[in-house]
Amino acid sequence: MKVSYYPGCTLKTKAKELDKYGRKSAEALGITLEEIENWQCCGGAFTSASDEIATKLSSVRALAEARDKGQDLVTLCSACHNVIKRTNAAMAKDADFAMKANNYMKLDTPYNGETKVIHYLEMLRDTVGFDELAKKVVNPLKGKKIAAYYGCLLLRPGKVMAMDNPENPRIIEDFIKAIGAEPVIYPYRNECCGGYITLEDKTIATKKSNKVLHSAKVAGAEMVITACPLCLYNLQKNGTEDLPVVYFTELLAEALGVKED
Amino acid sequence: MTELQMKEQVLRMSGVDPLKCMRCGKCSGTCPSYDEMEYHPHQFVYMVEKGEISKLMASDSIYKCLSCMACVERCPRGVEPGKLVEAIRLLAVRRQGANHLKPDDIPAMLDEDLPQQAIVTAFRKYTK
Amino acid sequence: MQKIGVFVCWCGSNIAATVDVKRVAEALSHENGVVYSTDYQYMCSEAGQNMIKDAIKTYGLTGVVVCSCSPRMHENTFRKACSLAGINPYMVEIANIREQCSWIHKDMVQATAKAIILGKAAIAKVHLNAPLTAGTSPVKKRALVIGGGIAGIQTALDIADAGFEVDIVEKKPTIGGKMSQIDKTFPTLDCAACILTPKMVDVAQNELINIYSYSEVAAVKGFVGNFTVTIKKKARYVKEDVCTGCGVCTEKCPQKKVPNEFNLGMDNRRAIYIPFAQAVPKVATIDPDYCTMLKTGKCGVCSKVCTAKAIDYTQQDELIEREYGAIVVATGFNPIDLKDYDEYAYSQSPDVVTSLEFERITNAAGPTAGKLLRPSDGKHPHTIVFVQCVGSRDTSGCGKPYCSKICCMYTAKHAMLTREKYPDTEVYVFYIDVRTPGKSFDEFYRRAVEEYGVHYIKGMVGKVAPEGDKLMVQASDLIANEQLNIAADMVVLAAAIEPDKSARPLATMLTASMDTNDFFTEAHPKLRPVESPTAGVFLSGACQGPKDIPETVSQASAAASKVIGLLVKDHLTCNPCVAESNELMCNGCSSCEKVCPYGAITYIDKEFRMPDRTTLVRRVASVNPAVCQGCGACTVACPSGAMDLKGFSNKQIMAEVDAICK
Amino acid sequence: MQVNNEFRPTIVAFCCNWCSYAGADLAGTNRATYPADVKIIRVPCSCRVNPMFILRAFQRGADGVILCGCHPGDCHYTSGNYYARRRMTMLFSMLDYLGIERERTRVEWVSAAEGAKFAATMNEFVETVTKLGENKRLEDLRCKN
Repeated sequence: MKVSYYPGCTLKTKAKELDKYGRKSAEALGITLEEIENWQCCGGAFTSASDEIATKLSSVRALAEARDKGQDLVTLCSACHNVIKRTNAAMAKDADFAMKANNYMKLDTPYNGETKVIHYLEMLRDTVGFDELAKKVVNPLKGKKIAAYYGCLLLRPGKVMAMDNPENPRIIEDFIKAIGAEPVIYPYRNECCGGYITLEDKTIATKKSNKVLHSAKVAGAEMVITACPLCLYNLQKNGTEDLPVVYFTELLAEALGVKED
Repeated sequence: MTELQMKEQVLRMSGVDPLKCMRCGKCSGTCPSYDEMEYHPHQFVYMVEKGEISKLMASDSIYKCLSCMACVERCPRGVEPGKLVEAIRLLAVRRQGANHLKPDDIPAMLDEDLPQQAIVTAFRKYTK
Repeated sequence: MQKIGVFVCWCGSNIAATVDVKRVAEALSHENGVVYSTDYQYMCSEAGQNMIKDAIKTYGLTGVVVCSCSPRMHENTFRKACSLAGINPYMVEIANIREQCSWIHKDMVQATAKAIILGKAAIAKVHLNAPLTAGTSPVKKRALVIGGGIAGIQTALDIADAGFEVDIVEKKPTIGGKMSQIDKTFPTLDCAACILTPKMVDVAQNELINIYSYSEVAAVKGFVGNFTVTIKKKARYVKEDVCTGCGVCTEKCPQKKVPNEFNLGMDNRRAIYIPFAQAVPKVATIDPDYCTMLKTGKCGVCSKVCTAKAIDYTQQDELIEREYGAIVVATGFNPIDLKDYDEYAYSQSPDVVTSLEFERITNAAGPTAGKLLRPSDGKHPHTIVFVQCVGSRDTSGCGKPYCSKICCMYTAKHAMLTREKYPDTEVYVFYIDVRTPGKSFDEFYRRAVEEYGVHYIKGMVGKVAPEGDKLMVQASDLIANEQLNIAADMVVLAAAIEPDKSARPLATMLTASMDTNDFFTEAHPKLRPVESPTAGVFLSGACQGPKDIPETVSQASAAASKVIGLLVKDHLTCNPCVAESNELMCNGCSSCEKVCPYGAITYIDKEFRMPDRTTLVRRVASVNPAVCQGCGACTVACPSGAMDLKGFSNKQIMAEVDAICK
Repeated sequence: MQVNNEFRPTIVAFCCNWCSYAGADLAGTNRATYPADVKIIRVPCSCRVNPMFILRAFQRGADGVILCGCHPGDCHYTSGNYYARRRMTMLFSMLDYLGIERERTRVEWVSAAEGAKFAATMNEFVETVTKLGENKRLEDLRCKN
């Protein structure tokens, strides 16, 4: 099975592991990630203002390419996922925005939100299935207590992202179970780590990160996993709690036995 | 622009209707950046309704919002205060020379692990 | 040729402000057959009605057109006035120039033009109206009450008091409803059980009241005065008439791990159970989902210990058919599921409870025997945070757009009782508004603040984070303009209330209408608040909208009085606008019979005299006017055009179409 | 000055007494506006509407006809709206065959609680029919005065 894949800028540089292990695992699961040709950076943040058109065109281009290939578009980075899924929803539902964007793009076939955007985790849940995934695990991470960190980008706004219950998600917890480990539920798993403000004010970023890490630690976590490079950076660099943070794909690759070549 | 024109602009850009607010304060109850802000999410809604846009534009609060959308997600009336903050911030940085982040300042902020995401996001949020 | 009078109402300024009533009256005076046309400020007033009556006499009118508000409002008023003046009430037509004209249009020219057309259509129809006489149908003198909570109990008692038979259908094994789970009642703080259980006993002892517990309504047929209802009596595997309610079986049953729904799952019961000590009927019930005997065929302990020999594992569901003259819906409410509100950590911590759960925790018969203890560790909580409006007044799609009405008061009650019994406990209540519009309600709430020192904070909780044995509550205090962080031991959520899930299918069976929130709609929001628009169906309690106990009881009694008013009648006047078959045109094809939802059409063999003086027996349709409800489905199905509907005949509707399209 | 000779359509709305007529009343009570081109005919149930009525309306110069009834499952007479739905499906396909634009006819379910929906539906329907212009194909010119 082939899907279109949008890695995003960070996965090509500072978050190579997120990308590398994601690709390896997908292959092991029988899915080929076909990188969108000449993709451009999504900009990292979706601007909700209705008169912001140009900043969303790179996402539209990627979406249209996937549509032309007749494939779903898979993303891995939480930020890219948020931007592309929300842009897609705007193209489908906001006729005015879609018209303006199409006027800029001059595509052969105008794009109106036809592509299905899915996060890698959704692909694991809906395409592969967590039960199937569990069967393919060769190194179950037995006894490891892992805290899922959703952050704010993966789930909100809930009506657009529609990935899981935004207040009581379970997709990463189910993933953790599938790779043989034990999920730790803690209240701050869907609260913001303050990553966006790291350039503006490090002290806020530190405060917010520590709140998340502390919450996970009190709940008994030995490790935090995330899909967001900025969360990972912020929790590790600005957070002062001693708790490792890794990409979920790294654990996936480990469990599937494809981590080392 | 007059205050009224700015209010209309903000409402148009954000698509928010502040009249839907029932003043429950859940946005400010849930805001992770509350203590950093001079004006809090519920005040944004009320002040936009009253047309006090320039006060909000001048405040540092618009840069303290984490854009985490907690207030948008949890508002029982679907008011979406976060979108107001964003619209007002855009209004502020779109003025000539009002970029909140200057490219020249970037090198000093970098460290070896800082993901690109942080920089592009900051540019998108703080500059025009 | 009809002699028609036209009466244009101003409705004060409601119509006159947007419709030029003088011009309408003038324009319609030129219509064919109109002999009198006038306008007046309030046609529905006594003076207005007299004007119509006088005109009927003076001008010898045979038909009347009133251009006024919706016929749903005053059609009956004007029909009555006309019949008093000596013309058949069905010679009156209403042109709706208020709800469907003056109130929706702003331009006077357009609104006036439309009003004239609507008037012309009504005149065209009246030309073809014929005098109609209503038939009668008998009334079955028994009432059905669906739901055995305080609403159903009160309605049943009142109806029985007037000497009529009443059946109560309750889906749970006992009557009592939500009130039986409540500890104290506001604003008097008397104990709910002390005032409810005597009423339950009254119901049990009243010879006119028959309780079908553990039963559901399966089907409803018929119409006002003549309903036939199928009741499904679910198998409880215990012979109701034999069981003495001694309770030995409920102590000996080895299956101990069944969540006890009466205590909202906070403790366990056995597979055979009596929900609570004062249950009515006091009869055990076996839960087939948990009973080992029913599931595997091995056990039979309850049967062995039952000295009355009441256990019957072979019992089957039973269908009972009963006839009723009136039906009262009293299906009540439930708190909403809080799955979309997990920012309050309801699924994450047992110490975050709903108000109804808190009620059980403070109830002497509850899981903690009335001691205020935390579900997680059984310790006494020292800080409790109450959150109001959880899911109420919520238009985001997760909750309910309406105010649940009872939460402000029960939260004040909980807060007050907590402070009274445990003065060492700090109590915070987060509110959006405190709504206390009831007798002695505001005084009650103020007492909680002024005498008991409950901290009322204007603001909302944004996040509850369980941390260790504390619940970290992050909230806004809008008056201090601060964000608060409170380390609480318990959080109580005032969950919105919603109609019971059984209400929607029941409404379909009863053809009673519901609003978008699944509350039953009343026939008129102000003037007929306890009747459903479907004749013979009445509403009692929270199935019609959120209500507290005093309001529920008043509505229950009001519904009962309406039922009594119906049941004392021996006969009811039927709707005369029923289908009618022209026997000469009918070819006996049965098309109409097949579409009739009421079975009002039968076929008879009838003798016809032919032109050549021979006779011919033909099969023709015959409508039973007492059963026909006048929907008109048959009139369209009829291929020969024999079937028509009185009051809405083909010709009449065509005439209206013509008048509008001209 | 507004020129007064712009095309205004004639629209007939058949509304069942129990849901849609009450919904139209509620639209009035809530002052939800819609164009005066819409004229309502009250029928006991949507199933009372004979396809002949609709043809008659077109013949007499109506530009659009809309039939409103209770939501499926909520019919006051249990099943009348289902009959209406089937009959109209048949009629509409015949109108289609005759070359009458599909948008000139519509079936809508409006409950007694949906005043806003009633007004919105009428606004939208009037706009659609106005765009289509006058109904010339079925109009019987002999019926014109």
